[in-house]
Amino acid sequence: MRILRGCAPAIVAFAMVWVAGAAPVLGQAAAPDVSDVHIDGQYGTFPTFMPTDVSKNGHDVDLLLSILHVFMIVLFVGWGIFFVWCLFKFRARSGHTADYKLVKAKAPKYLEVAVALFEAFLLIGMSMPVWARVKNKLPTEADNPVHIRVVAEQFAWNFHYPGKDGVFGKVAPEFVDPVSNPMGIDPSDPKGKDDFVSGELHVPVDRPVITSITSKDVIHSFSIPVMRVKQDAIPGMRIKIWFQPVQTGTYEVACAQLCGNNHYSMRALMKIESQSDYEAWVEEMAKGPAEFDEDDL
Amino acid sequence: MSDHDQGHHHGFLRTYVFSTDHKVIGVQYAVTALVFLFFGFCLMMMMRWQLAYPGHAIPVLGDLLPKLFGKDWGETNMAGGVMSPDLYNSFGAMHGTIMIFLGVVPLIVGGFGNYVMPLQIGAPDMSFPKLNMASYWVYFTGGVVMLASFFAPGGAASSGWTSYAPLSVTATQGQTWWLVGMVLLITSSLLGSVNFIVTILHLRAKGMTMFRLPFFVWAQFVTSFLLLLAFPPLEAAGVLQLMDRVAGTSFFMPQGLVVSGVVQDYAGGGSPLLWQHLFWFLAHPEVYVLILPAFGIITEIIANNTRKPLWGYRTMVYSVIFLGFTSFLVWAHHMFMTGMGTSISAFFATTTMIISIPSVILLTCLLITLYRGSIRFNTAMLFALSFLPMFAIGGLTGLPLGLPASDIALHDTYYVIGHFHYVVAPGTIFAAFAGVYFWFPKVTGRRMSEKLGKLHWFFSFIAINVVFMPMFFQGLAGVSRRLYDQTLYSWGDAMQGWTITSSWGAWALGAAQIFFIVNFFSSIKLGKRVTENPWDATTLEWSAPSPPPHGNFASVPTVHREPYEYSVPGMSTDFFPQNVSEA
Amino acid sequence: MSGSHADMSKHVKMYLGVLSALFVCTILTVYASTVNMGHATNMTVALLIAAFKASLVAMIFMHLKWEGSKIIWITLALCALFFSLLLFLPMLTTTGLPASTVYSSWG
Amino acid sequence: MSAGVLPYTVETHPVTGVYSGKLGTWLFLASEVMLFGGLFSAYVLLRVGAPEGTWPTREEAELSWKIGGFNTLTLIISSVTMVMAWASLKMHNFAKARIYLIITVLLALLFITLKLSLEYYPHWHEGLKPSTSVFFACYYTMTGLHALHILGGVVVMLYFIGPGASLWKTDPEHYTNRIECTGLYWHFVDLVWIFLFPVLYLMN
Repeated sequence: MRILRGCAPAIVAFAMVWVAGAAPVLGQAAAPDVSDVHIDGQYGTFPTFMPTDVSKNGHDVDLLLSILHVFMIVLFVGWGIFFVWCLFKFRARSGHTADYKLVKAKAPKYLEVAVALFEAFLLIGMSMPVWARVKNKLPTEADNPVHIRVVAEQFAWNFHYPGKDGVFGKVAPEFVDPVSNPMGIDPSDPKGKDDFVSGELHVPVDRPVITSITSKDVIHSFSIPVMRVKQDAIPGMRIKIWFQPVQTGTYEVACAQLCGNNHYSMRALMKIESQSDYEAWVEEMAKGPAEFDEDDL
Repeated sequence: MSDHDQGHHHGFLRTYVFSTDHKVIGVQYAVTALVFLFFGFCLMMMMRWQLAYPGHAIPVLGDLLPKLFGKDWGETNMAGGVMSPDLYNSFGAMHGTIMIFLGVVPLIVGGFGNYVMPLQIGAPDMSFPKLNMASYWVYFTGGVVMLASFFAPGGAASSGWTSYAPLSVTATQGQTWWLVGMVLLITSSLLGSVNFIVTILHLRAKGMTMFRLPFFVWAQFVTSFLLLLAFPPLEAAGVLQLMDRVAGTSFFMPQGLVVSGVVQDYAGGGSPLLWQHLFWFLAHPEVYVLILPAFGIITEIIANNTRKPLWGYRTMVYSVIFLGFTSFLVWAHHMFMTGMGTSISAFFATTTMIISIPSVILLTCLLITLYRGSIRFNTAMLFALSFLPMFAIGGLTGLPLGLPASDIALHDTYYVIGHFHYVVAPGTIFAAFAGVYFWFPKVTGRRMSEKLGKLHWFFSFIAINVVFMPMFFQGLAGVSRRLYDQTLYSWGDAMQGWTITSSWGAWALGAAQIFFIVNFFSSIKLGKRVTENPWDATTLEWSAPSPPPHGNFASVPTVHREPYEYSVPGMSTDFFPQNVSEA
Repeated sequence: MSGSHADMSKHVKMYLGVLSALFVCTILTVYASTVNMGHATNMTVALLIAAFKASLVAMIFMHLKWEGSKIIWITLALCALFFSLLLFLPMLTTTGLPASTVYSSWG
Repeated sequence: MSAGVLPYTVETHPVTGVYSGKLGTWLFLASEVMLFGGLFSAYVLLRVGAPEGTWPTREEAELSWKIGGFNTLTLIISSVTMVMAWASLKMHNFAKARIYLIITVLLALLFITLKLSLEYYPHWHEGLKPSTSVFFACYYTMTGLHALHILGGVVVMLYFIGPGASLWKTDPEHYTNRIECTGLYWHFVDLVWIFLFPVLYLMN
């Protein structure tokens, strides 16, 4: 403590720098909303900071995270109390000497085993089943899923819908036109006629959505925090994951993997709609965009 | 550094520049690495401005840098004093690369390892002194190449320190420089690690059995094996990426890439994941390359300043060996989001959970060492003690990232950044500071100022937590890492206050280093002179003069006992050096 | 391995023996590759012969047969283990996923 | 104290049972195994991942097993001459050892010459470049890195034939050890080729 008192002037000086720093912090707090679209949900709220969860599976991930953090805090606090107590109790002072004999303590061993067992439980009991269900066990056709192809590119998301027939048209890189045919849908494939590509992700509420994710150029990562969904979009691979929205509203899709200079702006909107709204939107979109369909006919 | 060199009629160049003396090379490594650390940190301090106040001109530097590097550079990279996204990305990539490969590893392995390890085992020098010199100069060249890459057309590498293909393959020329630099740095590490292993095995003084080695030497020994066996696959990967960039091959490029609407003319057939495998095969062991020598340093300091033997020395040695071995089995936990099946992700998650156990053991041993000690709070010890809780936070937050299911929410977010920075910054870098304060008297024959040192510690400790703690909150909120401007997203916007806090923490941390810089340079000339053993320590380096002459020891030491015999009952002093015989 | 003069002459004979064995194996592997035993078998045979040749070189020319140094063996064992991990684990990471995951072209 | 008095440059260490140079060489070779391991891993992953019919057949690859086979034999012989050079030194016959070293260098140069003139050069002109296919990328990278290793070995051997040979006069045992270490490296380079040959020339 004596040392800290000696440092008092410096601490005051430092504090002043900090107060000066806080002014712009306060000024900046209400950052302008860049998009004019209203985004639903709560973000960064104390104490978990986690965004609103609007998915069927998100709860599992959140539960695991909560248990983990409680576990971590308990361990750290318990451990920290002993640490600080040691520092105080065994500080060097006149009349106090260190004890050469090492303590024979069983407690750390038991604690070690307990921690290991708990980790094993987290892994086998929680993480693995959740992973298997969320990542690998796709819904069957009986669950009436929506199929969407997600194709990432620098710096946009393309959502390719199969249209009313529910079948995707053939795609190939040579048909790509950045403006009229970003997905490279084969114009001669009849199944592709009603396919359409959207820059916004529209999904119906309460139906499983199977997304098949790939990329045209570099590695991106398809991330929807409110859905607790994340999957790298890797060129040369088409990876399927699924999620099920449980609440309507407008949310955001982000890219989580560095993909170039505008990585930060690779944002798309996700609209979760009622079944009827969704169907109306599909109907509307399947009609157009007229440009390329008619040109090729 | 060694004014005891009289009698050796080497010129200035042979004595100070192209020296084969491990101590000179150690100091060269340490000083170069400290300069790189500071430079890497400066890059980050600039990035933190853009993060805190996106689109606002950087004060002072926003004017200065365009003037310094010319109008063209200014217009492309800093129009109106605002950092461009390209510049942001290349600073980000170079911050990571410089901190890890040019800063921390050369400091704790090249610097402390080279200087302290031969002294601790009672050796006159490293086994291959010329190789040692070559290792430093290859590292130096690698560093120069990395720095030069900032002036390559299109700027320095900008694909992250991980350089994931295909982004890195299609990136600007700076990436090629980066690869060449990496190949040089890897070569340097390989030369160094061969030298370390042979030295530790062959040049131990008489009586210095493996289980009488100071823990620091064990840490360096295991680290050298990691460098030796994990680095070459990255060198291979570097060569492959160089081929992709220069010879137009497609090791990492699958068929049908369409960049900006243009179908790329590649043979195809490559795999982007191949790069990640080869990269993480190195980069996970690399984490332990960063942390094990740090553990070694703080173990020395904690044993010395608790004035009692280490609790569980052998357990710690076995743990560190086990850690090193297991670190080769966990690499794909960085790749959970690349589309991985349940069984293989379970495998890597299991190995990840297993590897946490020896880390906990190491921490526990050090904690119990404090129990019934007589703790001296000097600057070195303060830094070493802060390592413990900081590493604990870093380690614990690894758990949610190591479990695939919770990783879904946290992968590639600020949580990851917070996690590994807690391990490396208040962890390893604090350990490195502790080492500087601890061994400075040995190197210069003078002590650093305790008062400035404590100020340095106090403000660094507060500031570094202000920098990194908010990152966990941001990560949980879902903010992706490597974003030039996170306010575009609702969650990023909501967390912007924390970003600003974090930035101010970073600048405060920078300011706190002034204490260190002043202390460091003034103490070289003005510090209090010390004798050979200012800390009343037991290990062999303290039996050599400060600074040790060429050849290290006046007479070849013989070792009689374990490394940390403090407070032995019935002795007049509370330390019993390894080289002092019973009589 | 430090031998006397007579020892060395013995060694020299052995080296020549190994040389002829390596020659024969090289011819054998070329011949084996022309016989169609099915793709997998052909590969296995070629790799087995190569492994045999390599072990001859390592054991005799590199004196591993007489190498008593534990640290060298430990290093090589670690090396062999990590080498095989590096060879096989990357291939396994996509197992358990649908076959359609990895594709060569867009289709 | 100078580097010259460091222990175990010549005599073997009682615990490890080797002298420092040999231990260092083996450690270096271990890292080399991992270096080529990375390349082989890349090869395997790309080959296994290659869709049906995209990996070239032996005819399409246009690599002649005759040249490859001949080069294999060249390297094998050079390995024998290398080990004979060391054996001659052990029998204190420096002149013979030097001749063996020279033959080894000549064989190495023959290998490189054949590789350049009959393989790299004509292939390149036929348009078979590294960018042609993943197979050729692997082929050029792996054999190219191997060829660089051969050139490195040649430089080391030339040093020991020329300026480095003076060590024989002052410290013959040390010189013999250095040749042994060079030999270890050289056999390793041979060993890599023993795998490269079937993998690249025969297994398509």
